[in-house]
Amino acid sequence: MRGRAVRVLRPAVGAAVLAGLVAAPWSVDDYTVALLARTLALGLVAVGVALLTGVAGLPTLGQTAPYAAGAYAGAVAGGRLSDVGPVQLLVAAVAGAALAVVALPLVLRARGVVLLMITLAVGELAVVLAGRWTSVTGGTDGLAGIAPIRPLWGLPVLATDRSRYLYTLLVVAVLTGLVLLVLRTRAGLLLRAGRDDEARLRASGHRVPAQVAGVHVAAGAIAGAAGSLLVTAQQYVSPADFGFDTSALLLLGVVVGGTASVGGALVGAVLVVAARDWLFGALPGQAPLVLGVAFVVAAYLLPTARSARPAPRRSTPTARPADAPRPAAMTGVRP
Amino acid sequence: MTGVPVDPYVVPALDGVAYGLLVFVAAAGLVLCFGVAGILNLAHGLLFAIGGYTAAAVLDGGWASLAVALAVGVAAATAAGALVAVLLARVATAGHLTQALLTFGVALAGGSLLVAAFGPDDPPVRVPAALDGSVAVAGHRYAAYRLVFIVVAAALAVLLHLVVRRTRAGMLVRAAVDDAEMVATLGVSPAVVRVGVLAAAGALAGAAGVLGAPIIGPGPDTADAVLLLSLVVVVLGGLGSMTGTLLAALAVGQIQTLGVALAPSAAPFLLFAAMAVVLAVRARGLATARTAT
Amino acid sequence: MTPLLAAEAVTVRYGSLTALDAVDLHVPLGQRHALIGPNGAGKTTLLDVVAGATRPAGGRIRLAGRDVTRLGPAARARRGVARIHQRPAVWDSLTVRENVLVAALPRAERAGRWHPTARRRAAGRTAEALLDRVGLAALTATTAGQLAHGQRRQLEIAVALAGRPRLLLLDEPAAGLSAVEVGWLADFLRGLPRAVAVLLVEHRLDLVYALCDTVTVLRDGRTLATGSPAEIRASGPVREAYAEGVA
Amino acid sequence: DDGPTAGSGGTVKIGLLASLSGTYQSVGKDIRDGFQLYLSGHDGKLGGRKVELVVADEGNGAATAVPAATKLLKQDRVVALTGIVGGGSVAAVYPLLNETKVPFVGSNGRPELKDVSRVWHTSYLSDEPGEAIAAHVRDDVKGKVYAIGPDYQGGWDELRGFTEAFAAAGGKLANPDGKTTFTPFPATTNFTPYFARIKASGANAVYTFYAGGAAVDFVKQYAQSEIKDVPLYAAGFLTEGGVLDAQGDAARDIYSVLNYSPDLDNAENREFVAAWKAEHDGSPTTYAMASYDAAAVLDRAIAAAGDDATPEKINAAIGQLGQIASPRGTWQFSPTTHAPVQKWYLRQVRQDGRALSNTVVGDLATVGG
Amino acid sequence: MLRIERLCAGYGGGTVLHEVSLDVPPGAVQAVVGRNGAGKSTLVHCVAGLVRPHTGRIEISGVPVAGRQPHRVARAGVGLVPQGRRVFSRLTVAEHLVLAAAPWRAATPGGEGWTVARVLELLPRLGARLRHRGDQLSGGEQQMLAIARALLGQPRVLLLDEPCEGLAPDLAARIRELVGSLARSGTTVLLVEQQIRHAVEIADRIAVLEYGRVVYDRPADEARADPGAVAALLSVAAVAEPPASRPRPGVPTAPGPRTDRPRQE
Ligand SMILES: Nc1ncnc2c1ncn2[C@@H]1O[C@H](COP(=O)(O)OP(=O)(O)OP(=O)(O)O)[C@@H](O)[C@H]1O
Ligand SMILES: Nc1ncnc2c1ncn2[C@@H]1O[C@H](COP(=O)(O)OP(=O)(O)OP(=O)(O)O)[C@@H](O)[C@H]1O
Ligand SMILES: [Mg+2]
Ligand SMILES: [Mg+2]
Repeated sequence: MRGRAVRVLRPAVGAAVLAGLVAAPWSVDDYTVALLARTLALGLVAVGVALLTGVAGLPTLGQTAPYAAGAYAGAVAGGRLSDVGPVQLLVAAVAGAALAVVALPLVLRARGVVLLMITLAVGELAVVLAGRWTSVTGGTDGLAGIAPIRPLWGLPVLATDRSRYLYTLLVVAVLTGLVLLVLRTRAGLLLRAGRDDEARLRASGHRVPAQVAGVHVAAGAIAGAAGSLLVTAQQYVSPADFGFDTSALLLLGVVVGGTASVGGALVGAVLVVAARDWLFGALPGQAPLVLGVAFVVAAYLLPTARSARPAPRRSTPTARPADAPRPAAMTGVRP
Repeated sequence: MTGVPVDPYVVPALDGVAYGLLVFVAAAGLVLCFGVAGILNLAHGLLFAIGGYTAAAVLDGGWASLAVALAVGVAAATAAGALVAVLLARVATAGHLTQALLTFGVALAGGSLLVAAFGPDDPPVRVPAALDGSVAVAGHRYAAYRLVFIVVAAALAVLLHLVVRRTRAGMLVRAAVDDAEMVATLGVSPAVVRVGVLAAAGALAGAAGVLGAPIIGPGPDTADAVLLLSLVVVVLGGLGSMTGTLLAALAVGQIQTLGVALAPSAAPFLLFAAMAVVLAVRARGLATARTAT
Repeated sequence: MTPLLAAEAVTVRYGSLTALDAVDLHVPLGQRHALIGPNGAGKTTLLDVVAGATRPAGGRIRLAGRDVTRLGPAARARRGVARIHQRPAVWDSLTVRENVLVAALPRAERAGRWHPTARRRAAGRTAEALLDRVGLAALTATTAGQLAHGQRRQLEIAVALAGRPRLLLLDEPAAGLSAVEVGWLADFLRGLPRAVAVLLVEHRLDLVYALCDTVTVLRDGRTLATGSPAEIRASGPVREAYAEGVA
Repeated sequence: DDGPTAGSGGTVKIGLLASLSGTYQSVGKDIRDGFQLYLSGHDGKLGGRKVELVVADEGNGAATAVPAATKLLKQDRVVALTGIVGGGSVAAVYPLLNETKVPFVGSNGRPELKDVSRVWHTSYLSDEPGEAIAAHVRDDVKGKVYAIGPDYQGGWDELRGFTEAFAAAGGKLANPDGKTTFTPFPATTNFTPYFARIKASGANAVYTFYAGGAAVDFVKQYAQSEIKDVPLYAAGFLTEGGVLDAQGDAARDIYSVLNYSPDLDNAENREFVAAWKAEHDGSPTTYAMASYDAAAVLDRAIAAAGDDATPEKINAAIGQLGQIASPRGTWQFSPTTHAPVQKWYLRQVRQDGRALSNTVVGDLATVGG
Repeated sequence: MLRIERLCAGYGGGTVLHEVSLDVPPGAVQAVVGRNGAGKSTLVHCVAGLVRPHTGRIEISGVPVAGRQPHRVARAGVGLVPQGRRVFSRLTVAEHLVLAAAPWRAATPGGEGWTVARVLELLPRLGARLRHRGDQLSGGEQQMLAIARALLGQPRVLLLDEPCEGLAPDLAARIRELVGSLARSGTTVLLVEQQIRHAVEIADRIAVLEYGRVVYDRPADEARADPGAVAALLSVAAVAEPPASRPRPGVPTAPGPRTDRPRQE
């Protein structure tokens, strides 16, 4: 019953959120709009995180790496190549995807917590690199004063918070929609199947490694595009934007949003990041306390918290194929 | 002194051992609750910090105060661990990610409460005077207190191994990770097992926090640093194997000391690069391990 | 004529335990071949080796004459090997229909249907037909994780068949099936096209004798005997090794 | 858009952004308290106007500083911004300042900036402490000095200031490659391997810069290491504020250079220290002093800006202030860098009654501009 | 001994068991048969406390246990051999045996207690695999381990959910004998068994579950006397169930809980 309610409510909530986001710049002040634009960029990264973690069952703490690659690539492209937004987006997405490709040998075989730690390491390495490659990244102080973009050739530059926000919103909406569409095809089906039982998927003749590589690269490209949006939104970029706390917050946002739901991840991450940013301004010094309590409460309210299904288990490589995951149906439910 | 050829790598290597063992002690609680019992407790660093702050508050340079600090720190961290267990009870069937959300929240909130109580500065920690010096080892000076850890860690590793592998309690914990319901049908409440594990992990973290205070923290960053290092070590060690964790801790120790001494310019990359490569290689190995020998 | 499946001197060791000791097995095209033996004889292990889930320490596996010993399970599946596991393995969070769909997709691809919708439609048709055949038509929209034990087995059979295999490896398909479903399973196996070879592991000897042309008895990782059901029934040593159940 | 103004005779809104949580919270809190100390000593008024001080949390760095600053500038519409612990945070907030045209009187972090027309600092430039002490170290040590510091922008600047001035003064570094050794920051908590290298280099002294937790670790481990007898010189932050308590005896005898010490003997400082001690435990730090001075700067600038104190006018007024009397001694803004031209002091950690404290043992160069 | 009264249970919002009532006297074997998905395992899980019933009573020796936590039910003397074995994959066989030997439980009334030695005598194959982990056992070995685990708990009420699944015929026969002897020594047994022939052989009573309802519940003697009855209920030709060709059972048409069961999220 709960499930049915969620299914009915989800599109309604989605529509309400979208309407609210479109109306936002005319109803709140510049501060909130600027904050929302930054947050939306992070929300797009969360879409990639949900794609990996929730849909494909490949938990990640390392999406900040392609995110950073995209941000710096976008910033550099903005300075040297073109001030047209979509061009920068494209460059950034390619950079993100390229970084994902470079990291592939590390992540391809790993699953579960091990993958989580590997991606954490990749993220940390990216931050260290961003901090030391001063000539491109401006070091730990970052790149400031990045020129505003124009949305298309011939259009004026986006000089106000509102216009930058609307551009960000548009791009995020389009890319998220694209992801949702792709997930409705067989790609989505296969990813979910791989999350449940990879060995069985292989035994049905599917090329699982190609699939895993594909989703990593796709998520990398999304994160890269989000990096370019971040640069557009805040016109500044520094390694601090890509620290471990960002990855952790993203992952938590995805969990709050319902793990396997891409739209939910977007909303969840936006909520979590906006709450944090807002709290730092509103409750100086108390933000961690309030945020911490909020996380505890969120964990209790999550629909997944009481569901009977154990977390999707990937059949551990050591387990015998004959011991495929135990029928969840057989683990009794205490409603 | 002058007769001994100055070898700049002796001390780092020795320190790597001591540092690795310290990391093992700090991670011991997490090995138990995450490695063995499969409960992802991101508040582990907080439990350690509780021990650390207790040490800072109680230690006055005498041996008696060390005993008092140990007792108080262990008790406080045990209670905090049990509290985490109670909070986790409602989300017990949910996956690691929900556990992460909850325990991360506890860590954030608890951490800021600790800082509110003890202030933002790193408080001074006073070691018993006998240990607060350095001793000569192979012609080099070395902090005496760090040598203590070699003993503590060895004892802890053996003890943990025995408890987890040989006692009924250890078996119950491992069984409950696999199938809590079947544990229940044996007449043991999985909830009790969970509380027990987290309380025990809290006790270990508290003890580590007190003993480690003269070296790691306490301070506002301690919890995060300890958590991250512990996670690295526990996962590198192969989740739940004491020997594996000990080896991983020693390796991390050497990377952080000898590695840094040998290649200082690569220092910022060393730990994570090594970790990523080791884990990736091992994942590859596991994937092909189904190949029977 | 080369047999469809030839396992030659397959050896598998787990530490000091030799689970399979130089086992030979030949399954010609279209044969219904049973593999029986006491618990722990190595039957599942042999299926693992044939399916590519376990790499043997020695020996080789040929499929239609080609050496596939080094190929992984996916590659073998694409060459027509499908299996059901001793413990039913399905994709828990997918619906029953989606489960079969996933398994039907590679086949639809191989059939040259590159147009995505056509491919999906073809796979969808296969799925529906199969689910109808295994008796799960009423449950197509149910999440597989909510199925009862026997229903999971029914589903896994449908999943295995969705790839239109040439060689079907069945590990105790009747275990946990009710009398009704066992009857259907028998009919169903009998009704399989002759182009499909079946390697059946089963402890219910009534089924084995009724369905199979050839029976191989395995014990402690060694082949004890291979022959027709009648020969196996009659063989003294086999009877002894496999106790009274053989009779 | 009329922009924020002080409104004639009404209140002025000042934004203070500092790390109130996270790694640098002790610095952030000093900054907040220093500013408030000035306010409470002046009836809550600056330039004769009632001040509404809006405080926001900078957190751990740019990621949290930007939204908080955005709030101060765009929602609260403050007429001036002060505080900010991290240089990275300042760089991140900088485009917002340009956009909103609000002056910033920073009291700590100061990154490399292209255009400082709206940016002022009451602290110092990161390379100045090293520059101020270099000549003294060369004279004092008469040998090779090992330079080591944390691997981030602040560390690079601090150490560059020293090594460049030191080389110019004819000093020689003991580092094998002639370059400063940088330790990963903030990851390094164990400095023993570096001490082994210093030992091997045969250095006669060490120059360093660390702050916060890393400073505690460095000093404590140094005192137990095999180079504990090698003299240690540092930028003052190594032993400043709360870290000194945590270091305890390990910090004894360390030399440091700073623009301030609580035992400076001048009227402003006596007043400042007395007021501080009335409200807080322990002595004020240079962070608190710089923030106190930031308030003083704003006090005079708002007064000079007159009734209609817009951000632009306040900014212009800051440029005209001239000499500023301060607990650190008199200083003034450099017209080019907008940072203080000030005197630096050599201090040593010594017993002062029951506690250890940084005692001024001499004047160093006047640096800035 | 074991009384189930008007038990309704299900998952999420759906109902799987409808007013199921069974009464098993001490020392009796109650067999339950039924088609796949009929609700047999759900019934067993309700008794064991793994599924909380919606309504109805479950009594063990007169003590109500419905809705109690599973470990409390177990301490009341209920042992379970679950469907699908569910052995602990990372514990060795020896460790399973140590864990299962519950120190707080007295021996079965009237019988000598189960000891590790006795269990290994019954299932010698386990003795040869003591150091193997649960996930390194063959299917049948896992089943043996599940049985051993339940026996060592000295149950007074034993729930067997298809205990012979995956066992070689000779061993399956031995387990069935064991069930008989256990019952004779006072253990109450609830046995889910798919092979009707065997169910009828060892049970004292036999019940047929269809779509979660008890549609037949008679002494086994009656079923033996009239082999057609049970089979007919299951639309199987005969109890002997030779796998002969017969009309394919169609898709279930009866209005049952299957189709309208809401999915869980
Ligand atoms: N991963 C493993 N590690 C160690 N031993 C194993 C492993 N897998 C199987 N074995 C052992 O190998 C032997 C053969 O196992 P297998 O599963 O092939 O038996 P089986 O013939 O299928 O038996 P059953 O009829 O009980 O299913 C068993 O004794 C089992 O304990
Ligand atoms: N966890 C669950 N969530 C939802 N429905 C479930 C769950 N477990 C079982 N069911 C449903 O309840 C019904 C009864 O299941 P149960 O497992 O009791 O059947 P069974 O009689 O034991 O079948 P089998 O002979 O196949 O083991 C089935 O239709 C099944 O789909
Ligand atoms: Mg088997
Ligand atoms: Mg069942």
